[in-house]
Amino acid sequence: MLFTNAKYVLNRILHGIPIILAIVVVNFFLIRLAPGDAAQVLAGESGAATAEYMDQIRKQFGLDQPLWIQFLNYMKNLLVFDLGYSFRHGRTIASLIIERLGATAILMGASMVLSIGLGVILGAIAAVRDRTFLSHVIVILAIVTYATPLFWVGLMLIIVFALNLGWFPTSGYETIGATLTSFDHMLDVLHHLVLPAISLSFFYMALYTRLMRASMLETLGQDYIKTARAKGLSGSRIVMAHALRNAIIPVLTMAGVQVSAMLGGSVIIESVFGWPGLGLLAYEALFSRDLNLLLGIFFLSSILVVVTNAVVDVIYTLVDPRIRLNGGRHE
Amino acid sequence: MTVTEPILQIRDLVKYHDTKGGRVHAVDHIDLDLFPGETLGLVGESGCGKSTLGRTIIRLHEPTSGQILYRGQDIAHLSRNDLRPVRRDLQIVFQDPFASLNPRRTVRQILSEPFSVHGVGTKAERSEQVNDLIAQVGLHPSFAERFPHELSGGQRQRIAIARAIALEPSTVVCDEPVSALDVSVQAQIINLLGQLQADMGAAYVFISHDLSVIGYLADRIAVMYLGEIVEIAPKWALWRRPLHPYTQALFSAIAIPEPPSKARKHRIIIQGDIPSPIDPPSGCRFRTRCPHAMPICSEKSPKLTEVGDGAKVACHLVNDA
Amino acid sequence: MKSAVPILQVEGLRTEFRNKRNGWFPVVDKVNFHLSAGETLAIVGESGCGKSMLAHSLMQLLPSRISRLAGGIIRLGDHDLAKLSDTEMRQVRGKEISMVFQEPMTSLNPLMKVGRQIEESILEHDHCSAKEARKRSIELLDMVGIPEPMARADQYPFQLSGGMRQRIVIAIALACRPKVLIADEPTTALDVTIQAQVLELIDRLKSEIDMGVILITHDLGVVAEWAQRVMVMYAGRKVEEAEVETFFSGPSHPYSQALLSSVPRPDALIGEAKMSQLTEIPGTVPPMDQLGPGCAFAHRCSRRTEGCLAVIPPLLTLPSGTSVACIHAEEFAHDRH
Amino acid sequence: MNPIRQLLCASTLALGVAFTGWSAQAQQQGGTVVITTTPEPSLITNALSSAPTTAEVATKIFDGLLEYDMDLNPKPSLAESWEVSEDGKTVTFKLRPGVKWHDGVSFTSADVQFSLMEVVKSYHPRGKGNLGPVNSISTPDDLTVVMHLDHPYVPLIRGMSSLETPIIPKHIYEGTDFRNNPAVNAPIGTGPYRFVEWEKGSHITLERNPDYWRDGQPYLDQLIFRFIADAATRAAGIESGEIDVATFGTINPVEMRRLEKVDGISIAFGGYEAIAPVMLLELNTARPPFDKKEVRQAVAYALDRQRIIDTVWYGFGKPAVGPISSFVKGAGAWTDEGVRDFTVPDRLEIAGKLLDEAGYPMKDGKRFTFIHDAAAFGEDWRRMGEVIKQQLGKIGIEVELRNRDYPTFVRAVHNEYDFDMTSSWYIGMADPTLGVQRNTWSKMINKDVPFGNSSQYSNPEVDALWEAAQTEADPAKRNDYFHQLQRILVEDSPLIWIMDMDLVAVQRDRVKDLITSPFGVRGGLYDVWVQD
Repeated sequence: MLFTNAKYVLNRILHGIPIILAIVVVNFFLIRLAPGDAAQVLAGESGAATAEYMDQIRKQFGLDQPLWIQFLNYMKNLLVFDLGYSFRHGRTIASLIIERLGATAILMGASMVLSIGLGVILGAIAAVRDRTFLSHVIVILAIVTYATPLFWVGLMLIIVFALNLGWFPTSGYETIGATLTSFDHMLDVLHHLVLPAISLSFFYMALYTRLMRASMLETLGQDYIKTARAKGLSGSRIVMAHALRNAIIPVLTMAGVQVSAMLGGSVIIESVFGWPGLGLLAYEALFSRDLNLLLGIFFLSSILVVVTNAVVDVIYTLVDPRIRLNGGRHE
Repeated sequence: MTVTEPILQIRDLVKYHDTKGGRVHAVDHIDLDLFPGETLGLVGESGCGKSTLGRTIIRLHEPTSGQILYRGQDIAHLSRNDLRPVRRDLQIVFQDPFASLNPRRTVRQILSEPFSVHGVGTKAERSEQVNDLIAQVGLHPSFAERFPHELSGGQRQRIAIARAIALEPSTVVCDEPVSALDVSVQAQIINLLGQLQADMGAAYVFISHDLSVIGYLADRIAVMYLGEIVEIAPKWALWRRPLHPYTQALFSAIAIPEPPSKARKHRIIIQGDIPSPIDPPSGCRFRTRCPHAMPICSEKSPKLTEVGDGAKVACHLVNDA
Repeated sequence: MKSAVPILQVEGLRTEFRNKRNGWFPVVDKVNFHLSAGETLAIVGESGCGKSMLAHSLMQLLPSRISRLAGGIIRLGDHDLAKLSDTEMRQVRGKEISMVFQEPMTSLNPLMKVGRQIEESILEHDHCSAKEARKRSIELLDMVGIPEPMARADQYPFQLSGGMRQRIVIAIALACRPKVLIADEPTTALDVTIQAQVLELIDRLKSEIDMGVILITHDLGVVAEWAQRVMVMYAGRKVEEAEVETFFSGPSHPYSQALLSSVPRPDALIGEAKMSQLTEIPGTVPPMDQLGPGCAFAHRCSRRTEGCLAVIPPLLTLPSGTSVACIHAEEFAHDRH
Repeated sequence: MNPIRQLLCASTLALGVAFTGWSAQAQQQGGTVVITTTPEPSLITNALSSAPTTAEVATKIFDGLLEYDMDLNPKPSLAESWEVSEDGKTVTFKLRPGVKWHDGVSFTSADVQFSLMEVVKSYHPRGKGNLGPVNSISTPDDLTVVMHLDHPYVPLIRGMSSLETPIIPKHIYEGTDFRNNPAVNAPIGTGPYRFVEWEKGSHITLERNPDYWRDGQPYLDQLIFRFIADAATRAAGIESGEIDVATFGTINPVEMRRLEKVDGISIAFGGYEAIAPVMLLELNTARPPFDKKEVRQAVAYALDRQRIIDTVWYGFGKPAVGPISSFVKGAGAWTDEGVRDFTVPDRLEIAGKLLDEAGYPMKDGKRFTFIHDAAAFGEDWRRMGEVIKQQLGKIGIEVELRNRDYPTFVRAVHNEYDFDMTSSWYIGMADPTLGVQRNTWSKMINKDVPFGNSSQYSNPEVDALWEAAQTEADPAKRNDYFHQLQRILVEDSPLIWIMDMDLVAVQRDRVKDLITSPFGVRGGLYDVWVQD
């Protein structure tokens, strides 16, 4: 089965390649529609540039070449996974991205786990205890959370838990300047991770709670739940063994789709919490017209989305035998 | 049976669906005639292709190959436009009347549609025609202004029937029209269909899995199994002497509401499940469940052969005897 | 068979539902019947007549938020099910009284192997080892006529046909050899040839385990072929109960008569060019929270008299042994003979 | 005595004099100060870039030849003394002996020659301005630097700070592609702090340079720059104590006023004397309606500067009189004498009259409409647009506001000159020739170079005065040129100077002696210490 899954994922990823290439091509030209180039931004920041200085920068960045040559060069380099060079940062784009990837991965991973975990639990409780006080509280909470802007949630958490209670740091990825053992360093990162991860997962948790509740209510109304009750099983056994797994499938589907959206959300959260991740890098790259870097990040994101969807599909097959045993083709 | 020209002649009709799992042999080389004013019952179990056949012959589905001669004209591959004049003559009533009626339109709007689509009559005339239709299917005139969800299942099915007969079609395909209804309502709809046919003279292709219902309405009955017709005969002939083992089993499986003391003693219960229409058995498709299967059955596909009394059977047991 | 001691006795059963204004109205009322081991009692009626409610009441599977058991006795062996706590009822449910539902395609958990779904029931009630449960589940699969039970036990429902699934559902219901099996329209969703297989299976197992079967159906043909006694329900009440032979020779209640004559009977029309009209029952079953005084069937009944609208007719026992709830029952019986 | 020499002699008195503390308290050794700044710089060697945040980091790592006191008088740094020749065309610096680069290599005159001529002059955007007529530098020995000028150039001595002309190590850079040299982002300098690490997107860590030539300094063990994209989070950081210093622009003015009241937090005024920032509006003089002087004057009259300062900038600044900031008063270039005063009580009537004369009579309460492109520097600048719109509405001028993202804004306004009015600010620097000149000198009308003379103001008289000031050796005469310039420019009003900006920082009170230089936090910060 593992082999089948690996083959399946590989297959999915291969299918993703043309999509990724299309995204790259579209992005390349789309990005260049934005007015202003990196030289102007740099010159603007310096506040006192001369014409020689501008020419020098443009030549160095390759901005003096015609667009189609820039494009051919880019694609040629992409074929050997060379994402180019960020002149602004004076680094290769690959190294910049790799450096930031970890932080974003940790943030997104934690947020996914939190939002799916809590969403599933809360949604399930709301459905099982339908029309009780508890379920009303959860439902209202989910609606409010769903409607609250991400950055606002982030700031409120900072004010309450970092400023007033002082439990967590206001921002950052680790305690700077501290020399810690690897275990203490891990704890330190976790300590910094708590608020941003909660903020980012808030909206999605609400989404999954609502979805899970609806799905669970539907599942609890299914005939096989009645069969389970007719067997004389206890309520908790019915929920755990029969309802939960069935109800979770739509949530998984949604989670797969939401990965790319969450990447967008992480831009906001990373900037609010000074979390040194990809989102923040992309945000800066956009405003400094560091187009190669932006393209590199988009390229990576599209790969990430394709891979995540493949992974979600695998999880799917683990949860739902109908997909696994038919090799992804049912009926 | 009166000797007239058939209104529909189906010749070597094939309809395959390509699905992810493979090619479904829904309708596999079928020949069939439908005569004016008759009711042809189409019976079979799920997956036998009876619904697909019903829909294909009125061109709701595009046939894969073969001919559909409507009054001598082959309509099997006509374009949408060329098909338009024929359309009004070929109507259908579905199993689930709720799904087939637009929930946002009143009964009047639903029933006016066939007239406006085919440009029949003025607005005032149409309104009059709708009133007539409603009366014809046995509903009170006030129903015209109601929405489908305000009607019971039986009433909705009456509206669906009214829509089908609005333009006085020559052929109506009734696709399981009473399966979703309660016994008492089922009787009402069956009676209504019978009466409308007597009034209008339309030919019915009546599709059902329930032999009792089919037997009640049909003049001739075609029995389908896995995309093929295995037996076709006038009702009385079929009832008196079912020849195909599958037909025999179907008849045997009908539970008749009569005192146990009067009931038939011999009951044939055929074993096993219906094979997949994606990969039907070789030779005779019924052989895997047939109590009389012989070696030849797996090698050769039996042809539908005339056996007298206007009956045709496709079975080596009968044909080669 | 007939003389056997009843294993299930139901007396004065009343089940109520909550209406929109928080009041309660009955959906099953004053229902009495009994069931013996080895016997099949059919319960018939149109949709909405209360037959399914009755079955769910016996199992106590109705949602507790909007329904309640408002009276009566359900005696099964030593217990009165109506008096059991939820926990006690859970121990009875699936062990002493089981149920099979209408829709085999959806009655099984799609994500659980079918063998596991059977074992679950055994483990819940018999506290045996997992190995023992596995062994018994395979025996059960074999008993309900599933070929290669070992392999099938490790399959998922979607890999099985409708008929096979219904056999699994039956195996689950019979896992603990219950005294009573309630089959709620067990073959409605199945093909004609499969329907016969399943009904024959239930009939065979009935004798094997020596249990009583309550067969809920709207198909009078099925009743005639597979049941010994029949109970007709209308608007939540029993309107007629009779031996099958008696019933199909001539039912006593006008509703029963109407039902029987509205069924198409192909065999009766052989040779005729066109059929005659089927008997129709005008109108529909009235909603249970809108019942007036008197006989609930009166407004659809062709033999209605003034008296029918006054009081709810009591159950009378006719000389044939049939009980019937119609004030005119004796006259009709007289008319017919 | 040559006036320049006179000026310089005063400061050479400080030669060799050990630094005396600004505070009465005893400095404590050790500790860490965390500074937040924004945006994160793209490189941290300011010889190659004049970006403000680059300089904020780099000035701790690099030294300049000179430093300045609060009155902008030069002080020794890498140069212990300096001397200007009689004709003003030769300047000789004597270097401090025993100074070592962070990698242990000795610092020599060759480094100075290399830094100024090879790197700063061609790579630093203001290099040409600061070094002006310096055509060559000779190095008679390891500790002597001689600059040869085409003509006398007074601003030279004012531009030798580590902020403007940092000295970088020749042995690291020589023969390499300067911009792509790895040392650009892991710099080696002679300054008080050494580079440790740069965690992109997060922080830069510097540590105490134990071999710094100022004995016993710096006091801090570590100096950390943290980069946080969100202004509210930065404010929260300083409030929670995770951040000690927030540089100007990192916290909204309104937040600064709130934080000011928080215990343990205060606002650090001062430290921008040598930066002399001025906030202004630029008017496009090449097209109507601002091609008419009367219209420009009318707008200058109609704007209530104090109100803008109070409502938009929360009082962090004072009304500007003209192009030259009053902060450089000490050097004598600034004046308000004979400069048209727009803050008279009847300014709105005057404005109305000017507009009538210019041919924009009031019709239905409206005279004309133009578009204001608010500088894409943040929320405050957009809000200032709102206030301007409201104030000009009073004299019948309708303002449409346009807000765009930074690169779009720069291209449209400062490269294509496609605008009516825009807001901006500039660093005036210690000498007007260095900072103020570029906005009104007609040679700076160049679409390829943003933030030059974008209003396309061209006045031969003004050009002549700017050019004269560039070569004039006599400070008094130069100041006179500047005074004339102020009168003419304010009269013509191609730009409307609104405010002399207070480039204040926010700091925790544990940080002591933060501001001891006219560059504030853009100085070396070797005096800073913490009290815990």
